Amino acid sequence: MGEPDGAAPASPAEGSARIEYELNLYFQMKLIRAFEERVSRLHRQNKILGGVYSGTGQEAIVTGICAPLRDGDFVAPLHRDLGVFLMRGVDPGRLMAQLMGKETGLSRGKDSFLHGGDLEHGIFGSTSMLGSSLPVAVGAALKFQIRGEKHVAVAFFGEGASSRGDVHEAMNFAGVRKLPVIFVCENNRYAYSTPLEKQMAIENVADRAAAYGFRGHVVSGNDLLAVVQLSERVIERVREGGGPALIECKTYRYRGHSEHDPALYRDKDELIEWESRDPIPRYEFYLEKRGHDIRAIREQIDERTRRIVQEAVDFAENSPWPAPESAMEDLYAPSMLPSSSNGKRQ
Amino acid sequence: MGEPDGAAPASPAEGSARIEYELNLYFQMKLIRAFEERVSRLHRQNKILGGVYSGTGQEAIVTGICAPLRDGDFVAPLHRDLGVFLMRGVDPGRLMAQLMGKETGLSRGKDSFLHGGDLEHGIFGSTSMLGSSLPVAVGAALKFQIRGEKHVAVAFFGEGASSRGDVHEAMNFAGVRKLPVIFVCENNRYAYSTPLEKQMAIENVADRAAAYGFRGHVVSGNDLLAVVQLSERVIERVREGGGPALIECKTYRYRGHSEHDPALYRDKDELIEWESRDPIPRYEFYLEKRGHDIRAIREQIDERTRRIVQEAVDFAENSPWPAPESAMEDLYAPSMLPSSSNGKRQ
Amino acid sequence: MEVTYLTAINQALHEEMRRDESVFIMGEDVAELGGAFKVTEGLLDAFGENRVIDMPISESLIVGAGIGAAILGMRPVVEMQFSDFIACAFDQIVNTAATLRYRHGGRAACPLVIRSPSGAGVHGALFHSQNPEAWFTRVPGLKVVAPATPYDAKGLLKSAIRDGNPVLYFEHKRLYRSIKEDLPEGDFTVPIGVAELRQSGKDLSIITYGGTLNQCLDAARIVEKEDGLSVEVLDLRTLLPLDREAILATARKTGKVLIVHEDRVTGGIGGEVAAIIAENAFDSLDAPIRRVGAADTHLAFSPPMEEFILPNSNKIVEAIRSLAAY
Amino acid sequence: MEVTYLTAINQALHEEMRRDESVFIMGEDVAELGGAFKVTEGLLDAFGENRVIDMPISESLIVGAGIGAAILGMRPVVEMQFSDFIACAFDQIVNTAATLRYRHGGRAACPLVIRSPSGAGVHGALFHSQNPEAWFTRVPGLKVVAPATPYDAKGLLKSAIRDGNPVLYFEHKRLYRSIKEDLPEGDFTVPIGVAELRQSGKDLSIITYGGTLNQCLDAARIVEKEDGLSVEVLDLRTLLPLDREAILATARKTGKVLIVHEDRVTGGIGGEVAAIIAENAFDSLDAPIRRVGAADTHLAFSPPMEEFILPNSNKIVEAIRSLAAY
Ligand SMILES: Cc1ncc(C[n+]2csc(CCOP(=O)(O)OP(=O)(O)O)c2C)c(N)n1
Ligand SMILES: Cc1ncc(C[n+]2csc(CCOP(=O)(O)OP(=O)(O)O)c2C)c(N)n1
Ligand SMILES: [Mg+2]
Ligand SMILES: [Mg+2]
Repeated sequence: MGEPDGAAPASPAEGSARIEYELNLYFQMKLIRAFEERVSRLHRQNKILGGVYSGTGQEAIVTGICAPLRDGDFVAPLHRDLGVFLMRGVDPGRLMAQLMGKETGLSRGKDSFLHGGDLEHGIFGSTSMLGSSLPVAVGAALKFQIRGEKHVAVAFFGEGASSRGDVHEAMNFAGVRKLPVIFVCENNRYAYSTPLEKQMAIENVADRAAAYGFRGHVVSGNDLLAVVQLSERVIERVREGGGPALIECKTYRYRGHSEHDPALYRDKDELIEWESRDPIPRYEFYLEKRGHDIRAIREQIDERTRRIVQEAVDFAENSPWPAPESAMEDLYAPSMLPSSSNGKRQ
Repeated sequence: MGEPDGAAPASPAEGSARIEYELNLYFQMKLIRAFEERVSRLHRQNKILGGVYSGTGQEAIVTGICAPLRDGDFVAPLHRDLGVFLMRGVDPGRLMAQLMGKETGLSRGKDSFLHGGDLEHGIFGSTSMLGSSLPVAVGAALKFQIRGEKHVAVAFFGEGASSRGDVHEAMNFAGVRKLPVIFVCENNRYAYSTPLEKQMAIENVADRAAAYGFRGHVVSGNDLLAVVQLSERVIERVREGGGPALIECKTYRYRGHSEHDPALYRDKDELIEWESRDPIPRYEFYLEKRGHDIRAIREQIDERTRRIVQEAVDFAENSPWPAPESAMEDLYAPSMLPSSSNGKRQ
Repeated sequence: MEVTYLTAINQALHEEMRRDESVFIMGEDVAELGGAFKVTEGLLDAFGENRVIDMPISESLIVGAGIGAAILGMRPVVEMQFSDFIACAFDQIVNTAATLRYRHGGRAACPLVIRSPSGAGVHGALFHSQNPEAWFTRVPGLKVVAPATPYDAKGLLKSAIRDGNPVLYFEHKRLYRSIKEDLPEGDFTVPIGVAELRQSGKDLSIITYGGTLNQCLDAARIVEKEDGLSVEVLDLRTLLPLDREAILATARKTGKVLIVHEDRVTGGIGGEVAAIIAENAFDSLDAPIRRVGAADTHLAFSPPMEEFILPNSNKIVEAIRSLAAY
Repeated sequence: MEVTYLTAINQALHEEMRRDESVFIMGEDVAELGGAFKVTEGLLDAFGENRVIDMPISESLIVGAGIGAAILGMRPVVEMQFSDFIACAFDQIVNTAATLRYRHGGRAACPLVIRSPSGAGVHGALFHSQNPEAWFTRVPGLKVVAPATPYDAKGLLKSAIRDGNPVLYFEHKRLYRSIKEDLPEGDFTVPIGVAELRQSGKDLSIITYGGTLNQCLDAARIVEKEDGLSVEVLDLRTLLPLDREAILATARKTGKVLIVHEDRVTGGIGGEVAAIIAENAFDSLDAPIRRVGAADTHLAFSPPMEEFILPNSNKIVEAIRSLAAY
């Protein structure tokens, strides 16, 4: 298994490397779950002041999609995709510090939750404006194409965000230029309180790919194995110049829209139904079928994730606040080249 | 045939009324052609100062789509759809005055070309921002639905405009609410200099309807009979609550993007090909097959349209300029109700 | 009855929808949820799905559809879930709505209200704290209001709904539950375009609106007590059109003007107000026109920075003192 | 060689693309057509389809994609076909681009140039005449420039391309072919953030930029000849950040300030400039600060109204005289 704060290794085809890879995915998924549960708790304890959007229940998606990614690939996560940061090897302590607004966080306290991004790990800090990150991911893919780099850009978005005009503009142009970009829709059936059928008149967001001249895929977002198998195949094809792809992952949001939301607009039965499709036991069952001693593994990993998360919390809590005046920093980058004159004609 | 400045009568099923209706469509198409050709000429003579966007070659679309419309229906024309104004019974003189910026024009000289609109005839004056009129048409359709009125809204747009996010947002919501709106794409293969294949990776804009849960139709936009037959059927269905529809009319822009544009980026052969599909001779051929003396009719109608256009030009040229200070008028409507107080607490 | 700022808005919506059938609501999560802040609570039950409409996440469409319905005589009240997202509907507001009547030569109207919860001080960070009002105060054809009290929140919303034009209604989300006021029974409105003198004074004038009104009043109380200063406080309430008479009257009266808003100093409406005064009341001025507002940066998340950035009564007191001493 | 304003821009693009492989162009009709105004003419032939890209009609995508490429080290120069359409890309500019570095804690940069042909006086009417600059001068993280001469057009575009931040570059379309200037051989830049004194004077200062600079110089010549007035003319050139020193220096020197821009008076950057002066150079002022700009309405189409709305040298002369007589 990889280091706790190391990025998941790219998917090896088979053998013991494959086994290690599969176990690492399990570890990653568990780490995300543990991390997010702790975040929710910290929010209840008023230790995280900003909005907290839990991806609990959707871990298989970020895990499975990010698994085949390489250094230099570009990812624009959704507001619920804290897991992307962990999967790509961002230090959990810095991530926790980010959520608390500390100086050691990704944005140095400037912004909250996931808006900090971490370009060193190829993670774009999306704005709050849903859908607006898709054009950006397309621009990253355009850069890869122009420069002939074998990288891909991945843009996550919700089925709610799919209604934004930016999503259309981005997908259309990606289709025209056959850009190396993968659009990943996490369809969790709700956008805040708004159910699917008020958001769109069709069943699958993936069907929209046809409107842009590329392929759409539907997969169970709660089945890590299925997501990984699909994403390995699709990302490989996109990387090799096959043009864009749209992957729709059917899933469900366990918690409220944000931690403030009791989600009373939802049916209890629905939640029970979906919790019974939880990605973690499902993947454990797979590992068991593969002959692993899942009990022992679970125990060991629970211990490990607990430690990692606790260390992250400790790091974040012990980190200093940013200096008040640092609010005026980081607005502008220095110019690349000095200007040659004072602007007076010589 | 209807009065020159009267709206086309709603389509009668058969008999002599049908004959008259079909002849009137011919007249309308010819009037649009004559009017637009004169407008181009006036532009060359510097008598029209603003941008002029000719719809010559595309007359069958506006004629055929507007034919089944009724009073109270709502139309948002494209920048090339001067014909919509004539079809809906706007006085040609006022329309010409509009293009010249005269006080008697639809916008009293405030705006140029088609942005004036004429809500008395159910015509929305679109802004220049391509695609932005589709949400507006959807809002009109929403009003019809909320109020249970059997009206439809029609929004014209180019295949270029189809790339705008607003188009997506509008179609998606129209699908969700099953609104009485018809989206009409005039696919003339170019957006300014940009050819179809740089605009989209698919062949038919109409195929996008499936992404929104309603039906898309493709029709030759140079075949008036085909457009009318389709639009009668589709508009009837939409009017009766069948939900939105998308009609794509395949056509071609004869002239440059605007009168300033020599359109050197196009192949000459392409133009010749498409001019040979001109909607007017094609429809004349149909009328002939129907047993009409097309020569006589043409002569008579040419004479009539010439007269109407000349009268329009005379009216416009003899109309006064708006007063300079009237630039400050028409910014705000009066309030519906007086405020009850000066805002101090009683 | 004493009601919060939030309840005042909710009441206005209820009452106007009852009064006029053409009033209806569109926005994200406004129906069953009653809005992210519960501003539209109860409306779905009272008026049904045809008049309280949950919309897809399509800000441009929400405003555009509002325009389409408004042209045909409806009076839509649309909601931006947070005012920050208004940037996504920018074209529809500044181009389609603002020019609508003008480009139709006066033969059309667009009675549309766009409600936007705005403002900072709630740990909202960059995208849930914005004060976008000054983007719109430079656009003819629009009206812009920003109430600071429950009374004005209710009265201005009613006026906005009854107005014949697109009105941007910025409600400050920090005020939702933090201020209360006893409102009169029965229908009342607050006219658009009329500022309100919150406190008379003779030494110095503060011109403010929205989220900073109470900070200004606090500051005025402090300097009255501690420095014996008599401060006049003018609440603009409407930002477009500005109440120039009221602005000039207070400037002429005291000769010293401090403009305060939560919006950033640079590009906030304070610049426009200062320019109006410097142009039209120059002879009455006894001191530089000063501005206090958010620092010229984004609304950072971390509390020490948020505190640094935002105006507060201490910073206002300081500015008053330096101006008084001039 | 004497070149037009338009050619100066075209030269800057050619030279920067030659200098730096990471510079590339995106926009509607920029490649084969060479742009609606021919500003990008010849670039496709010189640099090929991978660096001069015709885009679909998707302003938000055009800017957003520019941001994505810029983050990864490219230096995109994107074009809005007319600056009016920038409203369609508003969110990407003010939210994604302007906050990018900030929300990444300083560990990211967005070296993006957005070129927008702006301005009135060419019978463009409501949607082909706008001056949108002041929507952006209130947004930290952006820079905004508006050159008034071929020299500055070239030099500022080069600086913008070499800058590490999103720069809005407003080129005035009335100037494209109407002004010419002899440009020096070889590479030169004009620094962002530095205003330029176009003419020294002692009686009165005009502060202006972009499309009205020449009108101001004409007016200054007229009043010099006819009234013996000595007028100082400061060309801001950069609108964000403003050159406060230069603004305050001229205000302190002459004591009388007239601000002129083609943008509307209300909400134009003149308000901000006036406020800076009224706050920081109050003691030096001998007269009210006056503003001349477009009337507070939309840019109407009909020539008599267009004339009524827009500033011109006669209106400026009048303002100078009344200010001088104060
Ligand atoms: C443009 C925009 N409009 C509204 C919002 C407010 N908002 C935040 S999350 C959300 C729901 C998002 O739903 P979806 O895209 O399905 O993602 P999910 O939260 O379900 O993962 C809304 C409406 C926003 N962030 N951006
Ligand atoms: C949002 C926006 N971007 C750019 C333009 C400039 N423009 C005007 S017409 C046009 C081409 C339109 O093509 P299409 O939609 O196919 O309509 P057509 O002119 O071919 O009828 C362009 C790019 C515009 N008007 N609006
Ligand atoms: Mg969702
Ligand atoms: Mg076209």
